[in-house]
Amino acid sequence: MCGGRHGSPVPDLTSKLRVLMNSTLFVLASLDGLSYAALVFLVSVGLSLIFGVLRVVNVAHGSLYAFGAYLAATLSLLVTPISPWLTYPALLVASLVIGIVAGGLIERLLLSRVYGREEVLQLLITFAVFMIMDNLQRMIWGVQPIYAAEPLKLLPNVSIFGVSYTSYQVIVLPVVAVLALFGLRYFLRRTLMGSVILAVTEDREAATAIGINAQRVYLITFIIGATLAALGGALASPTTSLVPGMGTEMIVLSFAVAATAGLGQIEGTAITALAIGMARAFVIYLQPEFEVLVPYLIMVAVLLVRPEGLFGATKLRKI
Amino acid sequence: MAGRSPALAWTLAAVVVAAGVIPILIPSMATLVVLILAKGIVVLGIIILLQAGQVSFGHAMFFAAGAYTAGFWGKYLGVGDLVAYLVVGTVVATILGLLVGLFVVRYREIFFGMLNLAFSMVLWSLLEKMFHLTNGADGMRVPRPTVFGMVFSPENFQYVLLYLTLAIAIAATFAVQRFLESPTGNMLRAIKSNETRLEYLGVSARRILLIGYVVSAALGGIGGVLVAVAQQIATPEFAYWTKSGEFVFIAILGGVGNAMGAFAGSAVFELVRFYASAQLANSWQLILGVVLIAIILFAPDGLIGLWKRQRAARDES
Amino acid sequence: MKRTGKTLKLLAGVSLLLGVLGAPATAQDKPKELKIGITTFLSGPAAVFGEPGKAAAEMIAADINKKGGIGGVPVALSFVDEGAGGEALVSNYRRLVQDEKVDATFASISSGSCNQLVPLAEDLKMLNFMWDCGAASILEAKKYRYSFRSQANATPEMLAVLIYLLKTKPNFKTIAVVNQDYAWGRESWEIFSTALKQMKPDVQVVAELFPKFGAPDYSTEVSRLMALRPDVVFTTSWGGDLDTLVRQAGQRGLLQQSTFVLAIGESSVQRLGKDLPEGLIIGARGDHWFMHPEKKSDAAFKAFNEAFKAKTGRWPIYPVYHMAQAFAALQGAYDKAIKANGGKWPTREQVVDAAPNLEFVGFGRPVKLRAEDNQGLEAQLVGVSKKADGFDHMVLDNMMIFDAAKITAPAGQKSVEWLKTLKPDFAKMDVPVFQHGK
Amino acid sequence: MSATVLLEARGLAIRFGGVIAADGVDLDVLEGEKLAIIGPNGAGKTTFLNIATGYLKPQAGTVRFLGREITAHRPRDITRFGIARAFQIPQLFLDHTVIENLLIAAAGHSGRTTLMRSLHDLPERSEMENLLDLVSIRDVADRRAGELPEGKRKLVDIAVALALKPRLLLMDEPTSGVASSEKFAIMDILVAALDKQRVTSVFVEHDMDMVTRYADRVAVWSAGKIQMSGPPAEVLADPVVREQVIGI
Amino acid sequence: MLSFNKVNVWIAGVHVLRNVTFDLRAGATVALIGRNGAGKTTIARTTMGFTDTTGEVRLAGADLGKVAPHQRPGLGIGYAPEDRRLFSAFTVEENILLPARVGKLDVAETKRRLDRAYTVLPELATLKARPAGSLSGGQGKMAALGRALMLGTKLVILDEPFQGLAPVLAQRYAEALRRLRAQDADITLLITESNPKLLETFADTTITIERGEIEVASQAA
Repeated sequence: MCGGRHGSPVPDLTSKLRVLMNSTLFVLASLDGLSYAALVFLVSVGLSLIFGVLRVVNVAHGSLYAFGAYLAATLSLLVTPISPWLTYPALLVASLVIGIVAGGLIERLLLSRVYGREEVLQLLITFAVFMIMDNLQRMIWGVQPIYAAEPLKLLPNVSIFGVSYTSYQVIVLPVVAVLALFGLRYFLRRTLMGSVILAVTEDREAATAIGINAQRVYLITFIIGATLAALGGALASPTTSLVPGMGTEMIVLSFAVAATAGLGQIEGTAITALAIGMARAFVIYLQPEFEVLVPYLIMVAVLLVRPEGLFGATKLRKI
Repeated sequence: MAGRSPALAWTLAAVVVAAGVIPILIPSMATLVVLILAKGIVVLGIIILLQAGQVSFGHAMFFAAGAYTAGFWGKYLGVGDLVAYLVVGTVVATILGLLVGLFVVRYREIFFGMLNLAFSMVLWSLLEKMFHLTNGADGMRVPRPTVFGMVFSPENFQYVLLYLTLAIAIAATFAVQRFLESPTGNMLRAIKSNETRLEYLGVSARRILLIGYVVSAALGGIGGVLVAVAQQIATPEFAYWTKSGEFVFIAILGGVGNAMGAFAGSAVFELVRFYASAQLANSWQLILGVVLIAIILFAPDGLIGLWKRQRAARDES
Repeated sequence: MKRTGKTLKLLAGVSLLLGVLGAPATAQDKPKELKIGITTFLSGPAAVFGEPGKAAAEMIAADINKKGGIGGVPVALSFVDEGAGGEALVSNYRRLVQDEKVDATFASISSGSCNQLVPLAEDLKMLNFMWDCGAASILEAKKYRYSFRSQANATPEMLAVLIYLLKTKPNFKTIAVVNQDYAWGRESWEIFSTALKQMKPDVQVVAELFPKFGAPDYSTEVSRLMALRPDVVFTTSWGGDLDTLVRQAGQRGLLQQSTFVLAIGESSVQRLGKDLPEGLIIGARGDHWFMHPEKKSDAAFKAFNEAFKAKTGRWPIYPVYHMAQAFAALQGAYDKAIKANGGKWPTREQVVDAAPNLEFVGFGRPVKLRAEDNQGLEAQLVGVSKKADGFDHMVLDNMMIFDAAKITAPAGQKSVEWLKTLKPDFAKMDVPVFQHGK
Repeated sequence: MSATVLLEARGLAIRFGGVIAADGVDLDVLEGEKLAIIGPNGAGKTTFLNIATGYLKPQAGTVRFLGREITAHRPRDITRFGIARAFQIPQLFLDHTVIENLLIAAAGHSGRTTLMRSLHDLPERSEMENLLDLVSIRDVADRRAGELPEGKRKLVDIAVALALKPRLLLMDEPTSGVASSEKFAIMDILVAALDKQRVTSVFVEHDMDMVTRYADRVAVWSAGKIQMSGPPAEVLADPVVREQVIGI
Repeated sequence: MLSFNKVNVWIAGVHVLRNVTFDLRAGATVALIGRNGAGKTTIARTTMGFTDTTGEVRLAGADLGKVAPHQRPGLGIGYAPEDRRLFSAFTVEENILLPARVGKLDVAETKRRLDRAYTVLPELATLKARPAGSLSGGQGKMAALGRALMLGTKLVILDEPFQGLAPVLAQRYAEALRRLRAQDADITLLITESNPKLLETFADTTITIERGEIEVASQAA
């Protein structure tokens, strides 16, 4: 119907594959995959962390991502006249504000009332939050696309194989993601709060019995997870138009990444995000029609073989 | 299951009468009532799975399978018959349910939900991407079918569709109620409380769940056909995860303990959305979200539970 | 049983309430008001068109009423959100027609909605103006009695852009497309590429990219285009998607490397501001531009634009003008029908009978509703982006205005079939050119 | 007594992390006997039941039932071969009533998974009611299993196992949680029922009085091995057993 | 030290503790005897605040009902739950030190308590760098006791400590408890056990619980 390119994808694909392997396109595609993976990782790891500790799948996670993006853009536009460099702290402030205020409210007011209740209720209460936040976002920021690219414009472009990339996307985003990965590792493995979170995750009652306030741990964990989602949004805001519904896709995508990795697996999430990011970029080069399918196909394939995810572990019920 | 109490039977009768009569007084309600009933039929399927403690966040795929059966029929075979749509749509959804079910019944809880989600998103991507076959995001037109070979005018058709849907809804409700009371239905509930013991009775929990899954997929297909015919269109949105979320939402809203909950929830959901999107253009999601939270926090058994509780309180005083 | 009685009472109450919502209006006598139901996007990405459209409708209705209404009857508007999903849309459309008893509807923005509502309008015998949806196929597949399109369809819209490209940049050898992956993106490319193959067969299509609708990131697409170095990059994307594409391409120098054609970019010019460079070819889905060169001296046009800017903070974009055309068509049809009816208030059928061959003027050149297929014949304006003093965004320069009759597929012929009959000479048609401010 | 060997375990070995539960266990269960397994808490007796019913796979060794290897089979297959199990922590359908628990078991046993007939109308109903009488819990037939006290739940659990008409019944501390005053009465009833239905039984037990009174044979499980087995009087008199297992 | 007054507990609709009343003096070694499911663990968990309770639970006169569960250990209660339940991601010493870090004990106090734990359980010193997940049953029990001792300055609750221990290990565990007793005469020890004979010689007080009710409460002077 259009262009006749869709007739026989198979021979077409092999020739394209050869082109990809033999050329610089491989590097280019990898770079594109990297920046995408960085954002996806930030959001997914927040989701994974929340599930790992609270055992709640946070459907509102994508909304936190969107709120992070919108607030970051608003603040950026606000501070740009003062000094464009202030936009960077603005991104951080926006994520913290959303993480602490929205995340804190969701956990305290809603989730804390349904712990121990049926899984479907926990899931649905975050679904309700998703609907509400989606609506609030429209009420607060309206429906016109918002764009605040100041942070990205401040940095020079870099040229790789004659193709120009913004250093924001190929340097800043991956660096932040790596920092987040190692920061999170350090936090969980080396700090008291991290130990406390791990203890509550493994055994809430035994942890309480040594004086740990599990409620507080849940709150803090949710805030960290929410902040990571908002940070993902804030970092995405300079690169994309903010439009209603931007969080809806992100939710499923981050589900796919987190579930493929195994829920609660931090390093696994990083590897999976990278794999899905790369796969997506390659597919855009090879067979762009299948771009949307990639994460879900990977997820289905992985879960069918390893239901607990690539890096997860199973448990046997005691009888 | 409380399907036998006289009060509920009377309510059922009242609802049936209401669903049948209101649209005659207010013609524009006819399609809305069809949508309410059709979605209620889908939600019956969700309720079946919830008996086993499993929540599918991808059930919209069966809904879409039914809807697209009608869509493909219209595009490739021309105007068909509603009965044929229903039969074929149900068969397609059932087969899809069996195929997907063979995989997903090995999983429980969040993994069950996730895998369903993934499968439905694959279907959604395909419907959206296979533009040449499916017309992409704009969806496929479903021309008004004949019914038992008879051609109806638009005005009459909406009533034919309404009463047919009502009949199917009643039949489905009784069938589901029956199913849940059957040994298999009870085993389904047993999966929720103690799957290990079920295995120790020599029963394959996976097989039981698969039966429930296929039944619920079939119901999804029926609902999909009806909605597509009522709206004269099938779009990829039908398979999107938010649609699955809606079905689960409706199930919890109505209350999962009883098949009637599906229709109570569906009615409230659609009416709120319908009137809110008409009167308060921009806040229907907000309103639905708040209603849902209120139900979860204060009326965990849903609308039906709320109603029962109120009755009990009144009977005591 | 006590309960049942109560339930029935409740139901009776509900039905009464619902009945009140739809107050009846008696036909033939001059009604108290003329009700118009409008479907438009108030949520979702397409609200970038829907919100301005709604604002325009309110302004125009107020203006009509100030002048005494249509045939002496004031108009009243009801809006329905296209973004609330198909079920809600269909249900609400039925409610408008059956309960609120509207006299005419303007539906819709999205071709998907039109596909859904046009047959419904036919079922309900409701006069409907497709006020913004562009898919040619709707009216080409079937002849409808009650629905009319008060603007062009995608064929002349794309054809105008293509001819502009061929006239201004005749030597390009390679082209790539980046369109949203849904019906509009696919169909507009099919029209454009089919015509391109006829008029300039030597051009090579080097990439057909259809990123997902609402995609947040085009990095990979941009990288690929930068490596491929096509002479021309064509896109019919709009809204946030177009903004993202243009900005991501701009940041990485792609806009400087290739000639970009933003086939419906007029609606994004103001929003993109300084991120839009000079030299991009910009189409407008009609002859729509708030500085329409042939309307410079039209006081009503200027006043409307000023008022719109005062109300919304932005100059009007094409959906605003499309809305104005729908009102003009409705008013025209009523006036004609009243005249035909000897000055008496016409029935619905009489108004519908008056619409074919109607000519009306919105804020551009006159539009004619072709009798054979109810398709509107609307001129097309295409220009190129240029900096101008006094604007914080680009303006259009080197504008060409295409005559509707020349570039619209003849009635009874399917667009794609017609396009396949075009010859390279077709692009050599005479088109007036206008400079900015002159 | 040269009875047939019903269940035959050879060289079973399994460990969890640092805990050795079985380390070369050989054990035979003879047709018609009542075998008691005693040993310190947590020594691995329950693990044996888990292996014998397919819930756990041993790291080494085999289990045969009536000469057929069942080591690699799933619990539901093994159940169908004729081994039923009662649990230490009762495994019931807590949202169902007691009679429904039994009816589900009966339906599972008969394979009657019909869709259109109510569970309550199954032909096995009267048989199941008799079973309730047998373990003297008829009075709670219509109570939700989740509401019952632990002791009653244990009995329901055993009744559910009996509903499967097994050839071999494995019981994990059948009377723990039952008031000591009722223990013997219940055990008397249970043993009578087992004899009547000719069910071979294995029970893990801590209470030596129960072992003395009801077991035909006792096996001592300690440190991952069967230390000795034989008639109760003989085994319980052994000084090592007395010191290490009974704790006197 | 610890007193229950008409305590009732329901778990998932089941009446697990019925009007349980007892009073333990400071320095007592208490054996809480009962069958599986009799309610022993529930008494322990109720003391820690993990159940929905009616009635009164007091520690040294203070009403525990007003103290949040996570604040109770800070009052001097050490609790070693059934099945050891160490945090497998940490080493033995990290497990033992975690309560002190959570409770923000100062360095000197932490050291004092750690020393006490190592004196009572000398074998822990050789295990301290091992990951908790790799311990055998007996070693795990020891580590769990060590962790409980970091908090248990007034009351130490041990839930089924002997369950699953080979006789030799049980012996060693009992010796550790004797060392604790010898070192700290005022501490109250509450030990649950299903085998009444096991603690006969060790405990000075025996509480027998059957079906959620205290049947015998004998207290030596």
